[in-house]
Amino acid sequence: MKAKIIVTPKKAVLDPQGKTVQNALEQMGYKGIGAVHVGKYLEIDLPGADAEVWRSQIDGACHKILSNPVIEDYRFVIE
Amino acid sequence: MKAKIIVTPKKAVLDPQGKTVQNALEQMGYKGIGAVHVGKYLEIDLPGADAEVWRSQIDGACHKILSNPVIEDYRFVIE
Amino acid sequence: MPMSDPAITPELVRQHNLTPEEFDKIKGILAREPSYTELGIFSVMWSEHCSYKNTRPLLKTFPTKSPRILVGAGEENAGIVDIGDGLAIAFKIESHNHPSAVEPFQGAATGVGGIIRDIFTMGARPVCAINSLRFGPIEAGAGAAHNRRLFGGVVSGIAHYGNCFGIPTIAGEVYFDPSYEDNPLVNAFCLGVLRHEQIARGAAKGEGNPVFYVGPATGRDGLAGAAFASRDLTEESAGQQRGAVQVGDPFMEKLVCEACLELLATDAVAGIQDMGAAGLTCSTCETAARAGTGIEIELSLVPQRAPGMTPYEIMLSESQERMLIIVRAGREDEVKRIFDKWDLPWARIGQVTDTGRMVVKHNGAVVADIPARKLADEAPVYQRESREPAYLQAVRAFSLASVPVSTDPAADLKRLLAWPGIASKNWVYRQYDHTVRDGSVVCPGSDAAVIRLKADSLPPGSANGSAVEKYIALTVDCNAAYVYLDPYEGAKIAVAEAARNLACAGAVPLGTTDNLNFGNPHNPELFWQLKESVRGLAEACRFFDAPVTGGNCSLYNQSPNGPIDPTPTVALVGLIEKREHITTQWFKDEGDAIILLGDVIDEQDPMRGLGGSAWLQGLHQLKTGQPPRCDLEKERSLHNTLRGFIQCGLIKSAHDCSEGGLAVALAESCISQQIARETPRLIGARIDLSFAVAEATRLDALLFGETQSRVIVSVAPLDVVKVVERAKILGVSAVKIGIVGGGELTLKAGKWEGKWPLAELHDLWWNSIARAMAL
Amino acid sequence: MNFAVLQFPASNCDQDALHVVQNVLGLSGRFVWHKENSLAGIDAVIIPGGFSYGDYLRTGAIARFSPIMQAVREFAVKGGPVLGICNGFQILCEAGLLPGALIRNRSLQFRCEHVFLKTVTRQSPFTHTIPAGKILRLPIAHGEGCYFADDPTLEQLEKDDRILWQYADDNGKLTEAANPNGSLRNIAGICNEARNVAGLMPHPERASELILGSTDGRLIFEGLAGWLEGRLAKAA
Ligand SMILES: Nc1ncnc2c1ncn2[C@@H]1O[C@H](COP(=O)(O)OP(=O)(O)O)[C@@H](O)[C@H]1O
Ligand SMILES: [Mg+2]
Repeated sequence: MKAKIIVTPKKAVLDPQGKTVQNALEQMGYKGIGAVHVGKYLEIDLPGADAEVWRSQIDGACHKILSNPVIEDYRFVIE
Repeated sequence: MKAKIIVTPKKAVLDPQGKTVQNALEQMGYKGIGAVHVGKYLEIDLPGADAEVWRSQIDGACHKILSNPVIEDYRFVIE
Repeated sequence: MPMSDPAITPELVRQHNLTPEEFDKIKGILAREPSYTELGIFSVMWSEHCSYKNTRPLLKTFPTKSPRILVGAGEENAGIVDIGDGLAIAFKIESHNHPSAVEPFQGAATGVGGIIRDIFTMGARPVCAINSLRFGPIEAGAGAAHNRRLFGGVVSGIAHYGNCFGIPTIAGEVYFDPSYEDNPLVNAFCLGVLRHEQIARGAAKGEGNPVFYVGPATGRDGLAGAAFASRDLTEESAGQQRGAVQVGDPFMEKLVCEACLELLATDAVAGIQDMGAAGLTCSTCETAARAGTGIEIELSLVPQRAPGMTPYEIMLSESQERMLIIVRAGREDEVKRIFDKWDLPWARIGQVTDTGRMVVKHNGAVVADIPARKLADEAPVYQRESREPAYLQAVRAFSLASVPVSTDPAADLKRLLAWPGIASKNWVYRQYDHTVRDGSVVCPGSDAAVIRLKADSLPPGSANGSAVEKYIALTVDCNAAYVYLDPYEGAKIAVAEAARNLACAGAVPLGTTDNLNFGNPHNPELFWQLKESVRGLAEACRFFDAPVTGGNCSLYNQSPNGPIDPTPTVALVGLIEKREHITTQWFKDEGDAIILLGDVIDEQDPMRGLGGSAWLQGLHQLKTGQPPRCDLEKERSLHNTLRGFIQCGLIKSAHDCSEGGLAVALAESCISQQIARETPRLIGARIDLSFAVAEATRLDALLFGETQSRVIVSVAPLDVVKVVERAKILGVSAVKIGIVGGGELTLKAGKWEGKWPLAELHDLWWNSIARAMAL
Repeated sequence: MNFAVLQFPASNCDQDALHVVQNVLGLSGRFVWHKENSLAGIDAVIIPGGFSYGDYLRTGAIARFSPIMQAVREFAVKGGPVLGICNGFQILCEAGLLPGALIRNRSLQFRCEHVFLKTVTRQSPFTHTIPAGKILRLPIAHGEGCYFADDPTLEQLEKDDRILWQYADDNGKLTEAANPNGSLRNIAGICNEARNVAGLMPHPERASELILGSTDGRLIFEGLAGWLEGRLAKAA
């Protein structure tokens, strides 16, 4: 079983990396694409098969250390 | 419509960040968790509603620039 | 006026940190009620951060003139000092304390970005950075884990920004003390180089000249950050700011810097100003005020990142890496060409007028119309009440009688070297690129850093073959424990120590930039600390002929746990005439003689140099006692004598005695040269202090007392007599205390003898912060 | 002899490299902007350090698509010498002109300090004049300098004698403590099969003058200049 976590910059926060990648893609000829956002992806191996045991722990970990709640949002699934 | 891309370090590649996160989680009391892997998540806003028009372009972009095949794997969905 | 603007109520005025009297003054200036946008504009411009309303009378007492000063304190974004041969340097320090408390990485990063912009705004090429940091304790205590996170975040934020921009971060200081818990200090300094004729002005000159906005689009980030910095740090104020964290983009800054320098070389620019604190508001009204003109801008032309931004938000945003450029009419194409070359966004947003007013329109409708000068220069000024703090009575009453004489000074030295305040800061500076730009002659790790300036240190457009090399020394210092225990004396010592560090490197002071980090000025005891500190700084800067060229005030540094220790950080910049005079702190050759310049102990100091010392703090958890005194005359003759010796080629190493006293300084001279990764150069010393045992009265005071005005030098054996005799003639005590050599440090004082293997001392000193950070 | 120093957005060791070429070695050189697409008249290319495109996405990932890189590729194919320093090394790997990749330092921290390097082979334009057995002392300054390649690639590099420099201690021993970033096999620099394209993480341009504490870096530039002289003479 794995927790799969996606951490993204908050909407209101500047994402210079996303902007730079967007410009690069446009210059390479990928015309018409919209905004790009770059975040983090984490995969955590978990023992057992019962997702529920882990849900609140993973949520806590996301909040406390895996993301920076001041500038990032996160979401996750356990599967 | 968005392309959602996940880029992960290849199995053979050192992932010191994953290891560090794993240690940090264990120290914080998240006992029993397994390996952690840290990758990248990219979201690209796309115009239109037809995912098929974009699929091969996004695949090309992933292959050419958004990931480095020497060290990374990628996967994506358009939705 | 936009329909959605809230009504101006007394409550709203209060939320904007404006007093009823200030609000009346605003109404007087406008001859009507302000609009919501105008209220926001006044609130940031009249915040302490932008207007210095509580500190201006004090700042006026600083010495600010010397024949070398080309642009003085308060005139522009940074002061400019002549260094000869048509060359000049611009430098300044700035705080980013509250933003770093909220988001350490981005807060510190944007602090670095802000000060770099202040420098290239002057037309100078930024060539080095330094920083001064304070955190709560990182080793033990309830908050240690949090403090480590703040410390680690701040350091990587500074590294991220400076490294990517490509500026060497070559000096700094770091202290840990409980008073900074939850209110860390992050002071960032930048220095740039230019030719005299390249000085750019932040003035909106020339009626009809177009006003350009360059750099990334404006978002809601850092909304009213200047106001945030101008009140106590509380959970509530931090919470508000968290919603609007500024994110730095050093990549963008590098491009903006190169493009601006390239543009300034074309002569198409009439005025230029960065958008720092208070963003568009500050840059428009200040440029107009300086030029005595007016300015008119249309907000719909301002590039915007977020949809639906109100005029209020656009005017108060502190989005980073933006510049305002006043272009000479007819030269617009040059701006466009250069900014397009660098793929940078630009927009023409308005023009200079002759009305003396700052007029802001939004889709044609006027949303603000304010006399620029009154807004920028006529903020209220307050003489705050001051009262000597009550705690000082206990400080003065404290005597050494209550502290047992050390039973194991050998162990004390080891503990002091490992104490985070004294331990090597390599954990910090190895994360900073300090060798980029090919000019770092003395890297972090010696008393002062030294950089060389060469032709490519200059901005473009100065190609005239005069590639004279210059050597600039830099240091930033402040022992805030001393300042807490005696603000006047402590502030003097901050300057004296900085000047001493420069002297040790072989440099003559050129100028000072200071950052006044204090608590809430409405508290009379805290304001007294500020007032007394400024008195000490002013006196010492005058004394060392190091005029203040600018600086920054950061008040309201207090968390619910109380105020920080008063911390007037002092950055001094000096000039070294010849490359041969550049001197470092570590011992060089076996057999050299070790000489102490200065008094071994201040016999008139009842605390024997232990008041406020690292020894009392680190080993006894006591921050008390009257700190050592600094006799400025004595200090100055020490510096002059030392520099004279250096210029005669007599000195092989020079290291000043500061925290931890003689013993720590000696140990550092043995262990502080780092050849390469994991490869220190350790060189021993045999010291005999027996001659001073009686004077010192206590062994621990002799070893660890922090009597001021002392430097340890090493000289070739043949030069000993010359140095000692000449020093005496010049009125500086000098005594040979030992010899360089061997694999250990040995120290004899009467019957007592201490002996330390160098590798062990080095490990304790070099690795202790890394160990604490791994906890 | 004409050196080109490439300039990408946020290259920041470009001036340093040109300074060494012009003022230390007394050779001629000029900047070449990333939007240019020709290297006409150029005899050697230096891709300098820095944070091209902010190092966003991956180091060197975006720079490799600059127009000038197509010209560099053609230049290299014709045997022209190319030296990538730090970010330049990263760009060359991303561009496929050198094998492998540079990933985050194992410490996860940026590192700026001096290191010792063992020159593994003198069979290259960049190392042929370095005295045998001499340990070089050069500064590093990078956050992503951990050299990675899969095992077959590493074997091939060794077999072809294409590892130019390795992190070592002051005696030339390849220890873990001497390795500042976790690079596999302590690799600090490599070259391509034709041996005319090389990359390294340390900064020779910051160690080419006595006043900066080391002149070891100069050996690399001097070696390149000497080799070029031979090449140009042959062509003439
Ligand atoms: N502590 C200080 N000592 C000397 N000058 C100061 C000090 N604090 C501020 N100043 C001067 O006051 C002026 C206005 O402050 P400034 O820092 O320019 O505001 P901003 O934050 O908008 O750049 C500057 O010239 C600055 O150098
Ligand atoms: Mg300013």
